[in-house]
Amino acid sequence: MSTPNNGERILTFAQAIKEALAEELRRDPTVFIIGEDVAEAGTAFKVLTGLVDEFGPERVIDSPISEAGITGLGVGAAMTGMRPVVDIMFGDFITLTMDQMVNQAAKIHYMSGGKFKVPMVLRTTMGATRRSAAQHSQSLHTWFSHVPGLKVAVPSTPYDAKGLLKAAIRDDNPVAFFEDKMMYQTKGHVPAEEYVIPLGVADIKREGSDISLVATSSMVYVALDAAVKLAEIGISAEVVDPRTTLPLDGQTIVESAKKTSRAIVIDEGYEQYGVTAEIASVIADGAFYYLDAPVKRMGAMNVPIPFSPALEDLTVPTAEQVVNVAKMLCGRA
Amino acid sequence: MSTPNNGERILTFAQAIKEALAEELRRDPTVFIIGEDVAEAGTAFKVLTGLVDEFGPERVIDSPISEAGITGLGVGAAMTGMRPVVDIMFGDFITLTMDQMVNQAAKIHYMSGGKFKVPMVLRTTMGATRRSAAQHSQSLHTWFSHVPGLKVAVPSTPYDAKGLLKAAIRDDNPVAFFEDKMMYQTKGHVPAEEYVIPLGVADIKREGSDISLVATSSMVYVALDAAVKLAEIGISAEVVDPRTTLPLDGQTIVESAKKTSRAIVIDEGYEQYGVTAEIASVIADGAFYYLDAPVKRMGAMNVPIPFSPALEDLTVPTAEQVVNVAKMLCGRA
Amino acid sequence: MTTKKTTAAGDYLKIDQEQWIHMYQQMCKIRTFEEHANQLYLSAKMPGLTHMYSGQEAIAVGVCEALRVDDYITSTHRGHGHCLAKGAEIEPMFAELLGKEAGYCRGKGGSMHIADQTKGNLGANAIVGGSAGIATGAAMSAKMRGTDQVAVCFFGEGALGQGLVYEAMNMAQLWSFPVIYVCENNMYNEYTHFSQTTAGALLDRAKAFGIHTAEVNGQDVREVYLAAQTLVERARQGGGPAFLLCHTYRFYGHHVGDINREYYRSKQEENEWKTQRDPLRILKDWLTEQNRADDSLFESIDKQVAAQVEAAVAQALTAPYPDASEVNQHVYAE
Amino acid sequence: MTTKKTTAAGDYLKIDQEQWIHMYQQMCKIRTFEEHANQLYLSAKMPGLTHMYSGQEAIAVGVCEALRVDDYITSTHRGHGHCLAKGAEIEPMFAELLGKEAGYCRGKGGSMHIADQTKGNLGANAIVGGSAGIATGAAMSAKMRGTDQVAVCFFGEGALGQGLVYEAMNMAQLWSFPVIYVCENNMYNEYTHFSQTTAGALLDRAKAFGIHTAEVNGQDVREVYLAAQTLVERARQGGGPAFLLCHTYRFYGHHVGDINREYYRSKQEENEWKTQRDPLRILKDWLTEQNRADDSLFESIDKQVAAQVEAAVAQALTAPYPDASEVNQHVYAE
Ligand SMILES: Cc1ncc(C[n+]2csc(CCOP(=O)(O)OP(=O)(O)O)c2C)c(N)n1
Ligand SMILES: Cc1ncc(C[n+]2csc(CCOP(=O)(O)OP(=O)(O)O)c2C)c(N)n1
Ligand SMILES: [Mg+2]
Ligand SMILES: [Mg+2]
Repeated sequence: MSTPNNGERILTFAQAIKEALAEELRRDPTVFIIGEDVAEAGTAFKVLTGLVDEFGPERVIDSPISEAGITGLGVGAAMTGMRPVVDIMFGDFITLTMDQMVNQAAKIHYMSGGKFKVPMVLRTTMGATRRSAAQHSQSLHTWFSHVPGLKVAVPSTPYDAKGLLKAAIRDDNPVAFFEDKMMYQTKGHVPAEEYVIPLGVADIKREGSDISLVATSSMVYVALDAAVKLAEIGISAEVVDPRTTLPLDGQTIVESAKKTSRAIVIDEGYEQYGVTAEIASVIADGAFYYLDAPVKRMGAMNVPIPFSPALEDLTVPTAEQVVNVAKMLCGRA
Repeated sequence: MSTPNNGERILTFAQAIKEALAEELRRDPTVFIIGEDVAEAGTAFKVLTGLVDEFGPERVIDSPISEAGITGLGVGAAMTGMRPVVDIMFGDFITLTMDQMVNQAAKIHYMSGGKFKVPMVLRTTMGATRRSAAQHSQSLHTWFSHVPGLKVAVPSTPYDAKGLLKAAIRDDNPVAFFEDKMMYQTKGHVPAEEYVIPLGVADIKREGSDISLVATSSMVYVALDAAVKLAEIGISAEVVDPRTTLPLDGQTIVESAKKTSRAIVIDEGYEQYGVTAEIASVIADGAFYYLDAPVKRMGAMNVPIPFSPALEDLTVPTAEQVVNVAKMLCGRA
Repeated sequence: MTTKKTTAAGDYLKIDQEQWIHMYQQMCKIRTFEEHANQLYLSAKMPGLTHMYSGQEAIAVGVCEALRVDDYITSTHRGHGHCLAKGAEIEPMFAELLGKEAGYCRGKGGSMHIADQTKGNLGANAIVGGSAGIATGAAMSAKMRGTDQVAVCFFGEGALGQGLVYEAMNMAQLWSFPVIYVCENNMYNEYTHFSQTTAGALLDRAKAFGIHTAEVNGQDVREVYLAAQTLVERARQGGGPAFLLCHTYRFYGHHVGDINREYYRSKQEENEWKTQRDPLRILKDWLTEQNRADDSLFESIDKQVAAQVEAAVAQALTAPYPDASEVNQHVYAE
Repeated sequence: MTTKKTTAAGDYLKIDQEQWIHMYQQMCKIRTFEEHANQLYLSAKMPGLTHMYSGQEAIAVGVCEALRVDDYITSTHRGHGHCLAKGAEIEPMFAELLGKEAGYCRGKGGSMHIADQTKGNLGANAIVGGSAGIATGAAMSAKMRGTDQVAVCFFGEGALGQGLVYEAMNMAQLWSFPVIYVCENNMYNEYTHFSQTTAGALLDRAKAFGIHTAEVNGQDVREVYLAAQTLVERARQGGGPAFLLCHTYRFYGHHVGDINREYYRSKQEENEWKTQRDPLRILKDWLTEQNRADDSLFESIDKQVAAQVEAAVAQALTAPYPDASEVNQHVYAE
């Protein structure tokens, strides 16, 4: 785990995000933020509170409720010398940005034979269990991960969030950046010194030898929880965090699976045709001759996310479920 | 293969689609078609030519260039007693329909606790090699396949196209129906008698014993071609056509893989996070103890689709490539 | 083109006394409902957040009073008022807000997706502007099926930022669908004043498509009702779509958790609206002035409604959650 | 608000003679380019289909003549005219149409994605209306970077069906971006007359946002140029966005494969436009009338352009395709 916990400097996930943005806004005058209620209100999740005071409303721009429009503006601005960060409040609203992100942003560099670049970031959220129902709870990062020309980050810790967001802003390609809104208060060490984490490099969040738990975003905590419980019964679980789904660090993931010979992939997107499918099939292929058991997938249940707490909590993978599947794979159930 | 080839009645894929629509328009007064240039022009691909003459411009409706809008109208009409068929000219334009399809159509039945239904069909196209470049060549069916509440059909033959489209129109759920535009002139037997093919039932297009080629839409022909070539060198390939990716007939697919102990999944969507990932991981899990080799995936190359013929043809799986991979899996390369 | 100027006070007198009282009752029901919803949030008994309709009651009530039970409405994230005004029962609404099986949507939708099929409410919608296509499609369907139903699309001024609204209005006018777009301009898109997000004049957004428009004081249920009646009858008789702009204000936060609001609007502004332009008070004062009702009548209505709402809350609180087995039911219609 | 009425013939005389001749040359280049593109299609030498700009030349040329080389344009599926008018070379354009490495986009974009970074052409776009955000964003960028560049968004009247256009116009006006929306109303969305898809008056679509509008005869490059100049200067000086409606006609099919067109428009209509409202002829006649040019000058331009285009086609035809290794290059910028 690359986030040493020596008590040095603890930030929340939200603070880490804001710090990354502030540093990049300071460093590079072409960076700006546009989105609904990002300025005075500091976003619906209060992640950006205060940024407008330092950088002014010309660089932290409150927009109309026009997700397609602001994404399109971002593409045009990015093509002509700016580095926009487009804020899409809920990940569910990327539905409205698909044409601008996929048919425009993702393809312009290629279609122009390399002449134009689109250095923009689309920041948005993911994650359920906030009692926000079917249109405000989805984790739709799989869609963007399907699309050549885009990059997709799904950070799990404040440390990773900051380093990856800075990398995303400096990247010359369109990057979609997904933040689990249930993690904004999650705390972790973030060094005071500047750092950047390259996109496309997985991180081993916990070493282990019996089974690989490959988990993204908040599911990393579910996996870490499960690993603790598994350790209690003598199963040593390795937790691998891809950090970006595109590019995917298949090598690190496959190496882990080869070492442990068993794997579970955990992601909060819908399970069917989701991120777990890609990663599981990469492992099943790459580690075929090393696997002692089938790779198992745990995504969100394939249902629209229900409002009722009695139902919603059933749709997201839990540490207990991971433990049970891991025990089964290890012949302990 | 459920399409006997006894020379009875041969239709093109396009004719089969039109016949399905005509029959359902005749049978059910609540069915209507809406889309750009669907009436007099009979669509950009001339698939619907003549329908407006029989059913009139009130039921075959030329719309403004408003993909989001007509999909939204479809949802509202479907909730209130109609069965709209929304025509989206190029599959690339589903980017514009994502919010209405995913946040509205797919979720309304569930969100309303089962009170409302959305019996609509979104017909659109897929498939490259038409020299139409990056925004008119994509196969984006994976996105809809990810979404609970939707159904997704990817027919390969005129017979299947007709039977599945009739089922889709009669289905009480939103169904996305993808037609490979390069297959419109493909011919096949279509019986004169009425029939319907249930959504969610795979079809074995060719029986075999050494390897399973699981292929969708036009890739079924690539697989069948490959199977012929493989037979020549003594490898017996089974070709399995899921026909719908959602619901996916995992059982038939896994049974085939168990029988042959090897599998290749072929689909024209981008390979990364695509349909091949889901199907490959379903096989790798379900047939784990039967597989003699890793499941291989062949999707479209992970690049925006290039215009130049010299490049475009490189991006789509070919029979030769399938043969090579099959030989390798069978220890013959 | 504004109804404001053409509606003489005399027109109000033609309306049945019963009807005004009914409208008062409905507004009172919404106000009381929302106060209890807020209490449920504050006492941590309600899951999630909810958007109170308080202050805007005259719009939902005035418009729905002009509708038949088989007419359609689509609603928004701020949808309790529309739902109640279209005739929903209080108890299954609270049950829905609490995620209970007895809710209108079996607890699966919650506040932002509340729908009532029996009364033509096609549902609240948590996508701003997301129901413009649905309402227009319902109107299309009514026309195609040859009924004379009308569809009403309620939305906030913030929804004018969404392209879908324009795509839908174009088709509605092109094909003369019986749909009324009711824009509730409460002046805020969440925490941003609409003047910072909206160029030009609001009515021009509809006139751009040749759509018939009207504008009313959304705090005066009399104005809203008369304007709505005219537009609804026009649509019912084949006159096509209309756009009704209602000026209004939400008395409380964007949602129940939006408590410190001074960074985006002043207490003074809030107080002015609450004290000078309360839709309940406006109707009450007028009815009193006209000697059509007195305090005792209103008091008894208030009491009755309060009792009704309290009973409903109590019932909803004790009602059971849906069974775990429900989680994957209703993904698909059979 | 229409420029039509305020532009006196006298204004034309203030324009340098050279400039009119240059505009004729540019229009001639486009016309000739398109004829060759069509021939390449008919002789099966061009992959795919292409959309000819013939008949609309005065718009691209009149507008781009009012722009600086560092100003931006975004274009459409019908984009050759815009590309040439903004200053592109003929040869790399044909090479692009043929999918050759020497093309502006190394053959990867093709006709519908042709772009020319050196001249500020941000690219054709195969999504109708898809460039409205891009052009507006480029204008935003110019304003943020403190340059006085202007962005022009070319689109057909069909793009008014796309919600994105309205979202972009709202923000352009709200923040006073230097962007000109040039609507080329050639009266057809593919095979459907625009009156069947477009409710209300076209200019009202922009007025809805308070955007300044102008309307011209798109067949008369003089009108287009003067109107464009005014709007561009206005935008350059911080006056904000504008919408320029140009009435025009495409002389041929929607694309080169659209040959039998009588089911959607009459031969008579086509002939009328081609013979009475040919932008090249209109300029030619006027210059001749004014004794500013004679037939021999036009003949020599025509010949020169023809030779230039023919040579470019010949070169493009023999140019090599990109190497197979290019297929996965440029997916990501390094
Ligand atoms: C497409 C979309 N974008 C953003 C949001 C987040 N959001 C919820 S309500 C709201 C403000 C809506 O303002 P308005 O339409 O005026 O309605 P009001 O809340 O004032 O009733 C926003 C931005 C959303 N739900 N949907
Ligand atoms: C979003 C989208 N929908 C549909 C199409 C298919 N299409 C290509 S051109 C065209 C008509 C465009 O009409 P208009 O905007 O008037 O431009 P014109 O062709 O007349 O120049 C259509 C529908 C498309 N390319 N993009
Ligand atoms: Mg509002
Ligand atoms: Mg046109």
